[in-house]
Amino acid sequence: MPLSRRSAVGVTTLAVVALAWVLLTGVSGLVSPGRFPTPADTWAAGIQAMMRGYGDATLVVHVLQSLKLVALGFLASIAVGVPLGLLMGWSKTAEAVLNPVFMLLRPIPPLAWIPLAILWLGLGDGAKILVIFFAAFVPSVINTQVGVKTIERPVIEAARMLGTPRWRFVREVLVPGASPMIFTGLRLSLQASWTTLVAAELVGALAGLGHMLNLAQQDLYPGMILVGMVCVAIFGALTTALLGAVERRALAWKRTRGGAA
Amino acid sequence: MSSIRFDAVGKSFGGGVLTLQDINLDVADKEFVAIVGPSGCGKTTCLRMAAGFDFPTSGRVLVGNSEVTKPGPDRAVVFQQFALFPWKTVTENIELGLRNKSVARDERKARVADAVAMIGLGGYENSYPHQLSGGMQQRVAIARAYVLDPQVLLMDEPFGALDAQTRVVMQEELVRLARLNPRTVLFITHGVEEAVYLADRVAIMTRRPGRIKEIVDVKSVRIAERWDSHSRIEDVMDLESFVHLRTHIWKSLREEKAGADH
Amino acid sequence: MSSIRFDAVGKSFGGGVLTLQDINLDVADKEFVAIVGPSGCGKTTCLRMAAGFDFPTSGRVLVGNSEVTKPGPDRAVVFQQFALFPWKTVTENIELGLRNKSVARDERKARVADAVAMIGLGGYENSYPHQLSGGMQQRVAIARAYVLDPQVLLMDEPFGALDAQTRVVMQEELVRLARLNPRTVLFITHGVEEAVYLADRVAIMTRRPGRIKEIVDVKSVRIAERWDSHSRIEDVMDLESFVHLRTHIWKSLREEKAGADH
Amino acid sequence: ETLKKINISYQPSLYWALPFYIAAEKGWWKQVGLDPTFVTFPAGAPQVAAAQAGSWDVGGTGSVPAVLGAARFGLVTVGITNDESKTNAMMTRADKVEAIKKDPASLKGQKLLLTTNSTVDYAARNCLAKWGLKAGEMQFVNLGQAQIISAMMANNGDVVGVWAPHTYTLEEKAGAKVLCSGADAGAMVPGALVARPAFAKDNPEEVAKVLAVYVRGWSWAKAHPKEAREMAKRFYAAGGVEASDNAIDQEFALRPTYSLAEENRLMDRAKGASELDGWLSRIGGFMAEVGTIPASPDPKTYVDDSFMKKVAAAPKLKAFATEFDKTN
Amino acid sequence: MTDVMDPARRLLLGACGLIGFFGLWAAISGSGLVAPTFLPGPLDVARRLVFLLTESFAGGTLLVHLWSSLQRFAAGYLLAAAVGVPLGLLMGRFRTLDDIVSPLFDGLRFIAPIAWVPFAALWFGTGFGGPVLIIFSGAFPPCLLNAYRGAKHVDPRYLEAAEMLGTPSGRIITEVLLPASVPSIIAGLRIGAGLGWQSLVGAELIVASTGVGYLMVQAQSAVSTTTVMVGMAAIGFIGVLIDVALRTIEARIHRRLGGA
Ligand SMILES: Nc1ncnc2c1ncn2[C@@H]1O[C@H](COP(=O)(O)OP(=O)(O)OP(=O)(O)O)[C@@H](O)[C@H]1O
Ligand SMILES: Nc1ncnc2c1ncn2[C@@H]1O[C@H](COP(=O)(O)OP(=O)(O)OP(=O)(O)O)[C@@H](O)[C@H]1O
Ligand SMILES: [Mg+2]
Ligand SMILES: [Mg+2]
Repeated sequence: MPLSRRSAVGVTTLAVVALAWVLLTGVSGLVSPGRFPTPADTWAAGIQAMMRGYGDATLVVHVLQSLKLVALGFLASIAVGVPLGLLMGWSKTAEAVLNPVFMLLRPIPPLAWIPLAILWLGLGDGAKILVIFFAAFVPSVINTQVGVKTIERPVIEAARMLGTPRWRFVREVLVPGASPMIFTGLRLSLQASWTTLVAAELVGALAGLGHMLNLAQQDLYPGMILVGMVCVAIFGALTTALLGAVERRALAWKRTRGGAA
Repeated sequence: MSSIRFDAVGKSFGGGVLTLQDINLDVADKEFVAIVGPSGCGKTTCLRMAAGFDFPTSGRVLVGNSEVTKPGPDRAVVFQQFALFPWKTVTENIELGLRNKSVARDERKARVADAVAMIGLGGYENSYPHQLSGGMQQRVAIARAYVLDPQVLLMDEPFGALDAQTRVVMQEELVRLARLNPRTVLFITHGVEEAVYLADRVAIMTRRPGRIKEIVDVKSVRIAERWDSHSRIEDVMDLESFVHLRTHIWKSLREEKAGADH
Repeated sequence: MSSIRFDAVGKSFGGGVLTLQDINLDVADKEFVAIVGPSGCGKTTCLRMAAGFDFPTSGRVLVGNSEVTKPGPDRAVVFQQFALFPWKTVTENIELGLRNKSVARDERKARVADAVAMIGLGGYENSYPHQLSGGMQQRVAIARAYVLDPQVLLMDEPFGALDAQTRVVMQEELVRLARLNPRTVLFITHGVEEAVYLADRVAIMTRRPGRIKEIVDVKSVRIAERWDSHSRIEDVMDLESFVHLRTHIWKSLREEKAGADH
Repeated sequence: ETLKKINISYQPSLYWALPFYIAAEKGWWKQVGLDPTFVTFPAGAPQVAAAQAGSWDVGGTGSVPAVLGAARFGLVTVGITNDESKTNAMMTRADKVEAIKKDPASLKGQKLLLTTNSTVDYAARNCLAKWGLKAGEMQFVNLGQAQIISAMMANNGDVVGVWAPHTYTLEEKAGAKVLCSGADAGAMVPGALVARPAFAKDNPEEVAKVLAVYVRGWSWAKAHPKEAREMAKRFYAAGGVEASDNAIDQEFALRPTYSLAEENRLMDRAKGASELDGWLSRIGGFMAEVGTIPASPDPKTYVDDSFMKKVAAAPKLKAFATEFDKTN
Repeated sequence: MTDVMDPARRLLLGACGLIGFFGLWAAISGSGLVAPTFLPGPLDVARRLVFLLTESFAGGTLLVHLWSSLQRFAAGYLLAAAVGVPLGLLMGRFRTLDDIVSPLFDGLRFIAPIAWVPFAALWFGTGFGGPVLIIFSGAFPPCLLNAYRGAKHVDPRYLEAAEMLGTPSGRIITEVLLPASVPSIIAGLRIGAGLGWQSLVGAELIVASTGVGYLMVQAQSAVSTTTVMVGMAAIGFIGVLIDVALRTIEARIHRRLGGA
């Protein structure tokens, strides 16, 4: 049973890491609590966040707000990123025109977008989604673009030989042909959505995991930072698992070794 | 009008080495021409130029009087290496061309079902290419081209991966189609017998740089000797006139071999 | 000791449909066995199990008395679809196996050069696979396996993409190697004549689910009728004993066909 | 005599860091036998965290980070930089100031953009309390100071909480006015001179020397107002802040600083808790209330006046520190 | 796919794109719809750029800031590439390693690089390590993920061929997985470079005396939008150089292999 083996190893790994943490910070004190929170600190912070709340909201509220922002930012980024990547991957002209602008814009840190986001969309969710979008659409564009270029030439020739019209060609040849890499891009876009949350929630957030992390940073509250990080990690992993399920369906045609990546 | 015309075609893939030299070949409308020649002599390249995937370095390739500039469904291709869409099932692979031609759904389903039956892949309609054997994949590639019912059929060793029996079925099917509804066919094969059995004319190519050495007229012999009166392929192949032609081509190729660089 | 033994092997690819059923086949050390059978009957699957890429659902596959668990250079494979490394030149493709065996540089170069000459690709040493024709690619795949000089050679339609002339050259080369330095060979082909010419025994497989229908002993006839005394392949093929065997296998396959589902 | 190496940390372009700059310009560090390396941080939190990693020894910071550092890592407060209560302020558009002052209840339900859990949060809460409003009656929106300026300029926030020099930026570029400062609400916001506990324990002499240099800086500035203003301007520019003359003037006008004697008086515990203890414990209380720290640490445990006393006790050092003091 | 485009045409089209972009920018900022504090015109930014090249701001000229940022970036990015790509390929080859690393990686990579700032400060203080850690945490995931998935999606035929030839695992990685996943790896490196630059600002929240990120943070609080934009342009420019270099490598390999 490969799947259960995989999860067994995974659980073991996480358990070992947790154990190392307990041993290093809690029991042996090799790592001073000033440098990394102890399990007890973290537990207390977790309870506080859950019951009393931290940063004007309880953990559940933070999580829900962040999930909403991530979902919307992610969807916006793929709605723009994948088509743009297809265009740049397929048309050399489009690539030549768009790529310089794209390259110039994409290293701009999300923090730098904040003033413009505030100006355009105010302090509501819109501005936060915009900031997430700017960071998240880049991996989709690049991976899709490269994915299109790696489609084997004979397959493209076959489609042309069959007189496939443009949109059908995009839908039924370019997209599935590039889909292994598109999904790599989506994974990274999803990740970028989560990692940009902290920056996005600098835009006047009232709740959200990023907001919580920002406050915890400001408060130098390592236990709470760790709680926030763990929450982000868990929900990041969960949303990725969801994406993975979609991917497995979409790539059912593909023969890989050792299961889907 | 779907003739194919190679007009003093030369081709080199950069580096100055000539791959094809002065190819002159006319495939008349509804004519079936087979090309035989040593491996690497440029057969596939010729076919690709007729399909519109490659372009001559010198000379011109015309299909129906206009120069070939791009591929299109009027010229269906069976590729040497199949080139199936890995993400489409057997049905979807075969169906795509019909959808592109906006054939109505019901007719499409019927034609695809016919094609699947013809290639003997009933039961595999929903399999993906990687779940098929080599020969099965090749048959799907054939069906994908046949089902289009194109003016011009360009086939690159379409039966190469098939066992003798399946090959015969496919050959007979091809002959049947050709009789029923003649098409212009350019057909590449390594089987000299196959070429003689199927083609109206057989073009023999030389080793690199590929030239057309000789074109053997089969059709006149076929008509004169009434090969059509034999329904089974083996019977035809036993005819003296058949053996004669085959041996002639065989010898012609062998000389090619002898003059080669190894 | 490099015998191959299929011991009551069954195989299904999920879904319960049986692809191979109760395959029993022994290829003795240094024996050359050819498998023929209809397209899609499971020949490639058999070979892949001997190579260690697929595993039986029931029964066992043994090579040299131990069960096959993984691929290895003791069993060189010529794949039906070549599987050349697109990012390696002809030389690099052929060379990799030797580098894996830590053959010294000079010897390696010499052996690769020999192999390139044998497959008639002198001048293409630094070409990438995509710059070669289908037949040329197949020859590289053959050279890549030959050059390893393995105990067991597993070949899946290795000559399928070759023209008749080149094919004869390669066949003769294979026979020469087999005489010089006998190897255990499992050889899949669609050419019945090829099978009879090359093999010690020919296994005939049935349509799905693939079973071994009959195993024809060629070697005893070859020795009795002194086929070896003829140096040219055509001469052998004209011998009555050869034609007899060929026709027998042909018929056996044809029955297979008749009993098939289409 | 070799100079003693020491790492001094501060935040660039902040008023209270000026004495460090003056001292460097004037070459005073050498005079007390120190060879400082300056480590700067854009915010208090990473600054305090870096102390834990041993990146610096003595420095200045805000009172909230000082209390935070005390609560988390035992950071020692050894002196006061300045009084920031006038420059931690709620601001709004100039035309609204009067209306709001007349009817503070009109703020109910409105958004207040500020950096939460900071000195300005503390000041704002005191302002609201003074007006009889509960903190929960306004919606506190957490934004960095730079973001607040962006938002205000994009007309996305009416009432904001900022500290200097952002107060001047808003006055000059967005037409905003102070609505209520910490001073107005009786909330004292001191800045703190702090030291890494391990360093303070092992090197009390060096800490005292830094303090001497620091108070000398302010007294020099008071004695040379014009020169000091020019120096401040250069110091701000070096940190990337182009302060107007008006802003510089306001800095000097609004932010009281202390001489050696005043420092020692504010930290004097002769009659129980010192004045500084009182300020800090109120700030600590605020921080505990908003959840930054579990409980307010007792200032007695982290405010250590011995270093400042050491300066006063050592005649040479005292003379050095007070050379420019007018009276006394 | 379309034929190879000649470089002159490519440049021309690229210039068109840039002209269009700058034109749009100039039009928006010139129209007065947006206050110059938010969107100064390209010319203002250019002037400011020239100014910052010679005059010191926030402790140094633009080049000084750029240089210190580059050092941090290079260290963090190269480390990310040097660890991420091989690790990704190894995970693509060895199931067990994959099973061990994946659960950690799949959690950690969602944590924002700037969320590491407090820990980076606690562990490294103002040392070189903190910024490198943060840039690393930004650039590492795409390097690893793209290499890993590139390796996972290699056509199994090539793996089978290599195994049949007795290729040891190390060599399978260098001679099969690596070349077969070059496009994916390079895409990962390109994305990683972008994310690495983005993390720089977070990194320079700790070591605050120099760096383009620091310059931008300072400029932002001083409401000097032109300076912020000069910082963005500088980062963008270096980003472009890295991207061009990586894409050149990719195109060369692509052409050699006759890709589509
Ligand atoms: N990965 C797979 N998944 C599902 N079915 C498979 C898979 N591989 C092979 N099969 C099925 O197994 C059967 C035998 O395939 P195999 O490739 O062994 O045939 P073959 O005898 O080599 O045929 P050919 O002569 O056409 O190459 C086929 O029906 C095929 O559909
Ligand atoms: N893209 C290319 N770049 C360089 N050379 C090429 C390219 N394509 C084909 N060639 C060369 O052109 C020659 C003819 O190739 P082609 O595929 O047409 O041969 P063929 O006659 O079809 O051979 P086969 O029977 O083996 O399929 C070969 O020598 C090959 O090396
Ligand atoms: Mg060919
Ligand atoms: Mg097969």
